[in-house]
Amino acid sequence: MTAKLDVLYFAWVRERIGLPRETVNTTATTVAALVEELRAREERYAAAFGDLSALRVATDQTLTDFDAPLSGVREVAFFPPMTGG
Amino acid sequence: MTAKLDVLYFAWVRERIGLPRETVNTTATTVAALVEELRAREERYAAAFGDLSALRVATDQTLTDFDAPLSGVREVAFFPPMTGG
Amino acid sequence: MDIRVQEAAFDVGAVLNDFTARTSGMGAVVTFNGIVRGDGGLTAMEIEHYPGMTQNALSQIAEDAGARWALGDVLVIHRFGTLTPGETIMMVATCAPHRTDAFQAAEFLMDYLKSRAPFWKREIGPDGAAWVAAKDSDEDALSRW
Amino acid sequence: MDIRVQEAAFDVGAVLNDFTARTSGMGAVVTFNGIVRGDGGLTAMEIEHYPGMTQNALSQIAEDAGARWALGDVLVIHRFGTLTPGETIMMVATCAPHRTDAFQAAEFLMDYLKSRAPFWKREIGPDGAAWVAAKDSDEDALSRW
Repeated sequence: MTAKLDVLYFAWVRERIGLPRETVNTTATTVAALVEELRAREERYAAAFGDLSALRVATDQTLTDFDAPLSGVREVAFFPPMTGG
Repeated sequence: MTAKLDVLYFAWVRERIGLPRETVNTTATTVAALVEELRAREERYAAAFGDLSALRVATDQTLTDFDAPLSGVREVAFFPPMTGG
Repeated sequence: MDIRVQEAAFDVGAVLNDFTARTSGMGAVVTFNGIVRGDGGLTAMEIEHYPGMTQNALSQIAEDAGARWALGDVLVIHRFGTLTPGETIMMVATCAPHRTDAFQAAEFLMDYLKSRAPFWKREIGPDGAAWVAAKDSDEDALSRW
Repeated sequence: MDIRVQEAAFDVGAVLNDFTARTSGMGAVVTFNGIVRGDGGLTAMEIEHYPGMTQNALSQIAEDAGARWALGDVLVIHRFGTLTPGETIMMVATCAPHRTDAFQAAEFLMDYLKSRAPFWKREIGPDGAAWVAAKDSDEDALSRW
Protein backbone atom coordinates (compact mmCIF):
# COMPACT_ATOMS: atom_id res chain seq x y z
CA MET A 1 0.00 0.00 0.00
CA THR A 2 1.38 3.38 -0.93
CA ALA A 3 1.38 6.19 1.66
CA LYS A 4 2.00 9.87 1.11
CA LEU A 5 4.52 11.36 3.53
CA ASP A 6 5.84 14.84 4.12
CA VAL A 7 9.61 14.47 4.39
CA LEU A 8 11.60 17.35 5.91
CA TYR A 9 15.34 18.00 5.92
CA PHE A 10 17.29 20.32 8.19
CA ALA A 11 20.79 21.80 8.41
CA TRP A 12 23.39 20.04 6.24
CA VAL A 13 20.93 17.29 5.31
CA ARG A 14 18.77 19.99 3.74
CA GLU A 15 21.82 21.46 2.02
CA ARG A 16 23.00 18.15 0.57
CA ILE A 17 19.59 17.17 -0.72
CA GLY A 18 18.95 20.68 -1.93
CA LEU A 19 15.45 21.19 -0.58
CA PRO A 20 13.80 21.71 2.80
CA ARG A 21 10.80 19.40 2.29
CA GLU A 22 9.05 17.25 -0.24
CA THR A 23 6.11 14.89 -0.49
CA VAL A 24 7.10 11.27 -0.97
CA ASN A 25 4.90 8.37 -2.10
CA THR A 26 6.29 5.26 -0.50
CA THR A 27 5.53 1.67 0.34
CA ALA A 28 8.17 1.68 3.11
CA THR A 29 6.88 0.45 6.47
CA THR A 30 9.85 1.66 8.55
CA VAL A 31 12.08 4.73 8.57
CA ALA A 32 15.01 2.54 7.54
CA ALA A 33 13.12 1.27 4.49
CA LEU A 34 12.23 4.85 3.56
CA VAL A 35 15.90 5.79 3.80
CA GLU A 36 16.75 2.89 1.42
CA GLU A 37 14.20 4.18 -1.10
CA LEU A 38 15.56 7.72 -0.89
CA ARG A 39 19.20 6.58 -1.16
CA ALA A 40 18.38 4.73 -4.36
CA ARG A 41 16.96 7.85 -5.98
CA GLU A 42 19.96 10.04 -6.68
CA GLU A 43 23.53 10.67 -5.64
CA ARG A 44 22.59 13.67 -3.47
CA TYR A 45 20.32 11.46 -1.36
CA ALA A 46 22.99 8.77 -1.14
CA ALA A 47 25.39 11.49 0.06
CA ALA A 48 22.98 12.82 2.67
CA PHE A 49 22.13 9.37 4.01
CA GLY A 50 25.64 7.94 3.75
CA ASP A 51 26.21 7.55 7.47
CA LEU A 52 23.06 7.03 9.51
CA SER A 53 25.01 7.31 12.78
CA ALA A 54 25.47 11.00 11.91
CA LEU A 55 21.71 11.47 11.46
CA ARG A 56 18.67 11.76 13.66
CA VAL A 57 15.04 11.22 12.71
CA ALA A 58 11.67 12.42 13.98
CA THR A 59 8.27 11.05 12.99
CA ASP A 60 5.35 13.41 13.45
CA GLN A 61 7.63 15.84 15.34
CA THR A 62 8.88 13.29 17.87
CA LEU A 63 12.42 11.92 17.98
CA THR A 64 12.56 8.25 17.16
CA ASP A 65 14.86 5.51 15.81
CA PHE A 66 15.55 4.35 12.29
CA ASP A 67 13.71 1.10 12.90
CA ALA A 68 10.53 2.97 13.85
CA PRO A 69 7.36 1.97 11.93
CA LEU A 70 5.75 4.42 9.51
CA SER A 71 2.14 3.28 9.88
CA GLY A 72 -0.04 6.25 10.62
CA VAL A 73 2.89 8.65 10.29
CA ARG A 74 2.35 11.81 8.24
CA GLU A 75 5.64 13.64 8.60
CA VAL A 76 9.22 12.38 8.77
CA ALA A 77 12.17 14.70 9.40
CA PHE A 78 15.89 13.96 8.96
CA PHE A 79 18.61 16.10 10.47
CA PRO A 80 22.06 16.02 12.10
CA PRO A 81 22.50 15.76 15.88
CA MET A 82 20.97 18.86 17.42
CA THR A 83 23.05 21.78 18.66
CA GLY A 84 20.67 23.87 20.73
CA GLY A 85 21.30 25.78 23.89
CA MET B 1 51.36 39.05 79.91
CA THR B 2 48.00 40.74 79.60
CA ALA B 3 46.63 41.53 76.16
CA LYS B 4 43.71 43.77 75.26
CA LEU B 5 41.26 42.16 72.85
CA ASP B 6 38.13 43.36 71.13
CA VAL B 7 35.59 40.59 71.60
CA LEU B 8 32.50 40.60 69.36
CA TYR B 9 29.27 38.62 69.66
CA PHE B 10 26.69 38.00 66.97
CA ALA B 11 23.15 36.63 66.69
CA TRP B 12 21.97 34.67 69.77
CA VAL B 13 25.44 34.82 71.34
CA ARG B 14 25.07 38.60 71.36
CA GLU B 15 21.56 38.29 72.78
CA ARG B 16 22.57 35.92 75.59
CA ILE B 17 25.56 37.97 76.62
CA GLY B 18 23.61 41.18 76.21
CA LEU B 19 26.11 43.23 74.27
CA PRO B 20 27.56 43.28 70.77
CA ARG B 21 31.19 43.90 71.69
CA GLU B 22 33.48 44.61 74.58
CA THR B 23 37.14 45.06 75.32
CA VAL B 24 38.66 42.24 77.34
CA ASN B 25 41.98 42.21 79.19
CA THR B 26 43.19 38.64 79.20
CA THR B 27 46.20 36.44 79.75
CA ALA B 28 44.67 33.65 77.66
CA THR B 29 46.93 32.36 74.91
CA THR B 30 44.29 30.42 73.01
CA VAL B 31 40.65 30.97 72.09
CA ALA B 32 39.67 28.07 74.34
CA ALA B 33 41.42 29.68 77.32
CA LEU B 34 39.65 32.97 76.59
CA VAL B 35 36.33 31.11 76.56
CA GLU B 36 37.16 29.62 79.99
CA GLU B 37 37.84 33.10 81.37
CA LEU B 38 34.58 34.46 79.96
CA ARG B 39 32.56 31.49 81.21
CA ALA B 40 33.84 32.08 84.73
CA ARG B 41 32.65 35.67 84.73
CA GLU B 42 28.88 35.46 84.94
CA GLU B 43 25.97 33.15 84.27
CA ARG B 44 25.07 34.87 80.98
CA TYR B 45 28.56 34.04 79.61
CA ALA B 46 28.30 30.48 80.88
CA ALA B 47 24.94 30.22 79.06
CA ALA B 48 26.31 31.62 75.82
CA PHE B 49 29.38 29.38 75.87
CA GLY B 50 27.62 26.28 77.19
CA ASP B 51 28.04 24.17 74.07
CA LEU B 52 31.06 25.03 71.96
CA SER B 53 29.94 22.67 69.18
CA ALA B 54 27.09 25.15 68.57
CA LEU B 55 29.55 28.05 68.22
CA ARG B 56 31.98 29.33 65.65
CA VAL B 57 34.90 31.67 66.18
CA ALA B 58 36.88 34.12 64.06
CA THR B 59 40.15 35.81 64.97
CA ASP B 60 40.91 39.04 63.16
CA GLN B 61 37.95 38.44 60.86
CA THR B 62 39.05 34.97 59.76
CA LEU B 63 37.27 31.74 60.74
CA THR B 64 39.38 29.56 62.98
CA ASP B 65 39.20 26.83 65.64
CA PHE B 66 38.86 27.03 69.40
CA ASP B 67 42.42 25.83 69.86
CA ALA B 68 43.76 28.72 67.77
CA PRO B 69 46.48 30.87 69.44
CA LEU B 70 45.73 34.46 70.40
CA SER B 71 49.23 35.86 69.99
CA GLY B 72 49.10 38.94 67.81
CA VAL B 73 45.31 38.76 67.58
CA ARG B 74 43.36 42.00 68.10
CA GLU B 75 39.77 40.93 67.51
CA VAL B 76 37.91 37.74 68.41
CA ALA B 77 34.32 37.11 67.35
CA PHE B 78 31.93 34.42 68.62
CA PHE B 79 28.76 33.46 66.79
CA PRO B 80 26.46 30.56 65.90
CA PRO B 81 26.91 28.62 62.62
CA MET B 82 26.30 31.03 59.78
CA THR B 83 23.07 31.14 57.80
CA GLY B 84 23.84 33.21 54.74
CA GLY B 85 22.62 32.83 51.20
CA MET C 1 5.51 27.08 32.38
CA ASP C 2 6.64 29.70 29.89
CA ILE C 3 8.20 28.41 26.63
CA ARG C 4 9.03 30.80 23.83
CA VAL C 5 10.66 30.19 20.46
CA GLN C 6 11.31 33.46 18.74
CA GLU C 7 13.51 35.32 16.28
CA ALA C 8 13.41 38.61 18.20
CA ALA C 9 15.98 39.65 20.77
CA PHE C 10 14.75 39.84 24.37
CA ASP C 11 15.74 41.62 27.56
CA VAL C 12 17.18 38.96 29.85
CA GLY C 13 16.99 41.19 32.93
CA ALA C 14 13.36 42.11 32.34
CA VAL C 15 12.49 38.43 31.82
CA LEU C 16 14.24 37.52 35.08
CA ASN C 17 12.41 40.26 36.97
CA ASP C 18 9.03 39.17 35.58
CA PHE C 19 9.79 35.52 36.35
CA THR C 20 10.88 36.36 39.90
CA ALA C 21 7.85 38.57 40.51
CA ARG C 22 5.43 35.76 39.71
CA THR C 23 7.23 33.09 41.75
CA SER C 24 5.37 33.70 44.97
CA GLY C 25 6.66 31.66 47.84
CA MET C 26 9.72 30.33 46.06
CA GLY C 27 13.06 30.91 47.75
CA ALA C 28 15.42 30.13 44.91
CA VAL C 29 15.64 31.33 41.31
CA VAL C 30 18.33 30.09 38.91
CA THR C 31 18.92 31.38 35.39
CA PHE C 32 21.19 30.47 32.55
CA ASN C 33 21.72 32.59 29.48
CA GLY C 34 23.80 31.59 26.50
CA ILE C 35 25.56 34.24 24.46
CA VAL C 36 27.13 34.15 20.99
CA ARG C 37 30.92 34.13 21.39
CA GLY C 38 33.19 35.92 18.93
CA ASP C 39 35.96 33.30 19.08
CA GLY C 40 38.02 32.77 15.95
CA GLY C 41 36.69 35.83 14.19
CA LEU C 42 33.11 34.59 14.16
CA THR C 43 30.91 37.30 12.68
CA ALA C 44 27.48 35.68 12.91
CA MET C 45 25.67 32.60 14.10
CA GLU C 46 22.67 31.30 12.18
CA ILE C 47 20.24 29.14 14.09
CA GLU C 48 17.88 26.92 12.15
CA HIS C 49 15.04 25.10 13.86
CA TYR C 50 12.13 22.76 13.12
CA PRO C 51 9.12 25.01 13.63
CA GLY C 52 6.55 22.22 13.92
CA MET C 53 8.52 20.44 16.62
CA THR C 54 10.46 23.02 18.61
CA GLN C 55 7.76 24.33 20.93
CA ASN C 56 6.60 20.83 21.83
CA ALA C 57 10.12 19.51 22.33
CA LEU C 58 10.95 22.38 24.70
CA SER C 59 7.66 21.92 26.56
CA GLN C 60 8.36 18.21 26.97
CA ILE C 61 11.84 18.89 28.37
CA ALA C 62 10.38 21.45 30.79
CA GLU C 63 7.68 18.98 31.86
CA ASP C 64 10.30 16.30 32.45
CA ALA C 65 12.18 18.74 34.69
CA GLY C 66 8.95 19.53 36.55
CA ALA C 67 8.35 15.83 37.15
CA ARG C 68 11.83 15.26 38.59
CA TRP C 69 12.22 18.26 40.90
CA ALA C 70 9.92 20.28 43.15
CA LEU C 71 9.75 23.42 41.03
CA GLY C 72 7.56 26.46 41.18
CA ASP C 73 7.96 27.40 37.54
CA VAL C 74 10.13 26.90 34.46
CA LEU C 75 10.93 29.32 31.67
CA VAL C 76 12.70 28.63 28.38
CA ILE C 77 13.31 31.20 25.64
CA HIS C 78 15.26 30.11 22.55
CA ARG C 79 15.94 32.27 19.54
CA PHE C 80 16.44 31.31 15.90
CA GLY C 81 17.67 33.31 12.90
CA THR C 82 20.90 35.26 12.52
CA LEU C 83 22.68 36.47 15.67
CA THR C 84 25.92 38.39 16.13
CA PRO C 85 28.58 38.03 18.87
CA GLY C 86 27.39 39.26 22.23
CA GLU C 87 23.71 38.55 21.50
CA THR C 88 21.79 36.29 23.82
CA ILE C 89 20.81 33.01 22.14
CA MET C 90 18.66 31.53 24.85
CA MET C 91 17.71 31.60 28.49
CA VAL C 92 16.31 29.19 31.03
CA ALA C 93 14.98 30.06 34.46
CA THR C 94 13.79 27.80 37.25
CA CYS C 95 12.41 28.52 40.67
CA ALA C 96 11.96 26.23 43.63
CA PRO C 97 11.60 26.34 47.38
CA HIS C 98 15.16 24.96 47.66
CA ARG C 99 18.28 25.96 45.78
CA THR C 100 19.45 22.46 44.88
CA ASP C 101 16.24 21.71 42.97
CA ALA C 102 16.45 25.00 41.06
CA PHE C 103 20.11 24.38 40.12
CA GLN C 104 19.64 20.75 39.15
CA ALA C 105 16.59 21.51 37.02
CA ALA C 106 18.38 24.34 35.20
CA GLU C 107 21.34 22.09 34.42
CA PHE C 108 19.00 19.34 33.25
CA LEU C 109 17.17 21.78 30.96
CA MET C 110 20.45 22.96 29.46
CA ASP C 111 21.74 19.44 28.89
CA TYR C 112 18.54 18.45 27.10
CA LEU C 113 18.27 21.69 25.12
CA LYS C 114 21.78 21.07 23.79
CA SER C 115 21.07 17.61 22.39
CA ARG C 116 17.31 17.07 22.22
CA ALA C 117 15.79 20.34 21.04
CA PRO C 118 15.64 20.71 17.24
CA PHE C 119 18.06 23.60 16.71
CA TRP C 120 21.13 23.62 14.47
CA LYS C 121 23.82 26.26 14.66
CA ARG C 122 25.92 27.47 11.76
CA GLU C 123 28.90 29.72 12.33
CA ILE C 124 29.90 32.40 9.84
CA GLY C 125 33.53 33.43 10.12
CA PRO C 126 36.56 34.48 8.11
CA ASP C 127 36.76 31.04 6.43
CA GLY C 128 33.10 30.92 5.47
CA ALA C 129 30.21 29.06 7.05
CA ALA C 130 30.27 25.79 8.97
CA TRP C 131 27.64 23.79 10.83
CA VAL C 132 28.47 23.38 14.49
CA ALA C 133 29.14 19.71 15.23
CA ALA C 134 27.41 18.15 18.22
CA LYS C 135 29.89 17.37 20.97
CA ASP C 136 30.25 13.91 22.46
CA SER C 137 30.45 15.64 25.85
CA ASP C 138 26.97 17.08 25.32
CA GLU C 139 25.55 13.65 24.55
CA ASP C 140 27.43 12.18 27.52
CA ALA C 141 26.00 14.87 29.80
CA LEU C 142 22.54 13.31 29.42
CA SER C 143 23.65 10.07 31.03
CA ARG C 144 23.91 11.66 34.47
CA TRP C 145 20.14 12.27 34.65
CA MET D 1 34.98 40.41 40.62
CA ASP D 2 32.08 42.41 42.01
CA ILE D 3 31.25 41.87 45.70
CA ARG D 4 28.64 44.00 47.42
CA VAL D 5 27.30 43.89 50.97
CA GLN D 6 24.43 46.30 51.32
CA GLU D 7 21.21 47.08 53.12
CA ALA D 8 19.48 48.56 50.07
CA ALA D 9 17.27 46.57 47.73
CA PHE D 10 18.63 46.08 44.21
CA ASP D 11 17.23 45.37 40.78
CA VAL D 12 18.20 41.77 39.97
CA GLY D 13 17.40 42.14 36.27
CA ALA D 14 19.46 45.31 35.89
CA VAL D 15 22.38 43.64 37.69
CA LEU D 16 22.15 40.64 35.35
CA ASN D 17 22.06 42.86 32.28
CA ASP D 18 25.09 44.86 33.46
CA PHE D 19 26.96 41.67 34.32
CA THR D 20 26.16 40.12 30.94
CA ALA D 21 27.12 43.28 29.05
CA ARG D 22 30.61 43.31 30.51
CA THR D 23 31.29 39.57 30.00
CA SER D 24 32.78 39.91 26.55
CA GLY D 25 33.54 36.59 24.96
CA MET D 26 31.82 34.46 27.58
CA GLY D 27 29.21 32.04 26.30
CA ALA D 28 27.50 31.14 29.57
CA VAL D 29 26.02 33.22 32.38
CA VAL D 30 24.42 31.61 35.47
CA THR D 31 22.62 33.48 38.22
CA PHE D 32 21.04 32.54 41.51
CA ASN D 33 18.83 34.81 43.53
CA GLY D 34 17.43 34.02 46.93
CA ILE D 35 14.09 35.43 47.99
CA VAL D 36 12.43 35.74 51.41
CA ARG D 37 9.66 33.14 51.62
CA GLY D 38 6.44 33.83 53.48
CA ASP D 39 6.03 30.26 54.79
CA GLY D 40 4.33 29.84 58.13
CA GLY D 41 3.12 33.41 58.32
CA LEU D 42 6.60 34.90 58.29
CA THR D 43 6.30 38.66 58.24
CA ALA D 44 9.94 39.72 58.16
CA MET D 45 13.46 38.38 58.03
CA GLU D 46 16.24 40.19 59.83
CA ILE D 47 19.75 39.57 58.58
CA GLU D 48 22.65 40.38 60.87
CA HIS D 49 26.21 40.34 59.63
CA TYR D 50 29.78 40.95 60.77
CA PRO D 51 30.69 44.16 58.95
CA GLY D 52 34.45 43.88 59.41
CA MET D 53 34.53 40.37 57.98
CA THR D 54 31.73 40.04 55.43
CA GLN D 55 33.29 41.71 52.41
CA ASN D 56 36.55 39.80 52.82
CA ALA D 57 34.81 36.48 53.42
CA LEU D 58 32.73 36.88 50.25
CA SER D 59 35.77 37.96 48.25
CA GLN D 60 37.69 34.92 49.46
CA ILE D 61 34.86 32.58 48.45
CA ALA D 62 34.70 34.24 45.03
CA GLU D 63 38.47 33.92 44.63
CA ASP D 64 38.31 30.25 45.56
CA ALA D 65 35.69 29.76 42.84
CA GLY D 66 37.88 31.61 40.35
CA ALA D 67 40.80 29.33 41.19
CA ARG D 68 38.76 26.16 40.63
CA TRP D 69 36.89 26.96 37.42
CA ALA D 70 37.67 28.86 34.22
CA LEU D 71 35.47 31.87 34.87
CA GLY D 72 35.19 35.22 33.18
CA ASP D 73 33.74 37.02 36.18
CA VAL D 74 31.96 36.52 39.50
CA LEU D 75 29.37 38.72 41.20
CA VAL D 76 27.97 38.44 44.73
CA ILE D 77 25.45 40.81 46.28
CA HIS D 78 24.20 40.05 49.79
CA ARG D 79 21.84 42.24 51.76
CA PHE D 80 21.50 42.72 55.51
CA GLY D 81 18.83 44.43 57.62
CA THR D 82 15.10 43.80 57.67
CA LEU D 83 13.49 42.21 54.62
CA THR D 84 9.88 41.22 53.92
CA PRO D 85 8.54 38.20 52.00
CA GLY D 86 9.17 38.45 48.28
CA GLU D 87 12.27 40.60 48.69
CA THR D 88 15.54 39.44 47.18
CA ILE D 89 18.11 38.58 49.85
CA MET D 90 21.09 37.93 47.67
CA MET D 91 22.32 37.12 44.21
CA VAL D 92 25.31 35.44 42.65
CA ALA D 93 26.29 35.50 38.99
CA THR D 94 29.05 33.67 37.18
CA CYS D 95 30.15 33.68 33.57
CA ALA D 96 32.42 31.30 31.74
CA PRO D 97 33.17 30.12 28.23
CA HIS D 98 31.43 26.82 29.08
CA ARG D 99 28.16 26.21 30.85
CA THR D 100 29.38 23.52 33.23
CA ASP D 101 31.98 25.83 34.77
CA ALA D 102 29.42 28.62 35.23
CA PHE D 103 26.93 26.24 36.88
CA GLN D 104 29.46 24.54 39.15
CA ALA D 105 30.93 27.83 40.30
CA ALA D 106 27.50 29.27 41.10
CA GLU D 107 26.58 26.19 43.17
CA PHE D 108 29.93 26.35 44.96
CA LEU D 109 29.39 30.03 45.76
CA MET D 110 25.94 29.30 47.17
CA ASP D 111 27.14 26.38 49.28
CA TYR D 112 29.90 28.50 50.80
CA LEU D 113 27.72 31.58 51.27
CA LYS D 114 25.28 29.45 53.25
CA SER D 115 27.82 28.19 55.76
CA ARG D 116 30.96 30.31 55.56
CA ALA D 117 29.81 33.90 55.11
CA PRO D 118 29.09 35.75 58.38
CA PHE D 119 25.35 36.29 58.08
CA TRP D 120 22.68 35.23 60.56
CA LYS D 121 18.98 35.16 59.75
CA ARG D 122 16.19 35.76 62.20
CA GLU D 123 12.60 35.10 61.25
CA ILE D 124 9.76 37.21 62.59
CA GLY D 125 6.39 35.44 62.51
CA PRO D 126 3.12 35.00 64.36
CA ASP D 127 4.92 33.26 67.27
CA GLY D 128 7.61 35.92 67.63
CA ALA D 129 11.20 35.92 66.49
CA ALA D 130 13.56 32.97 66.07
CA TRP D 131 17.11 32.61 64.78
CA VAL D 132 17.31 30.35 61.75
CA ALA D 133 19.27 27.22 62.65
CA ALA D 134 22.02 26.12 60.30
CA LYS D 135 21.11 22.92 58.50
CA ASP D 136 23.29 19.85 58.58
CA SER D 137 22.56 19.50 54.86
CA ASP D 138 24.18 22.88 54.23
CA GLU D 139 27.31 21.84 56.08
CA ASP D 140 27.29 18.50 54.26
CA ALA D 141 27.00 20.28 50.92
CA LEU D 142 30.53 21.63 51.36
CA SER D 143 32.02 18.15 51.36
CA ARG D 144 31.37 17.69 47.66
CA TRP D 145 33.83 20.42 46.65
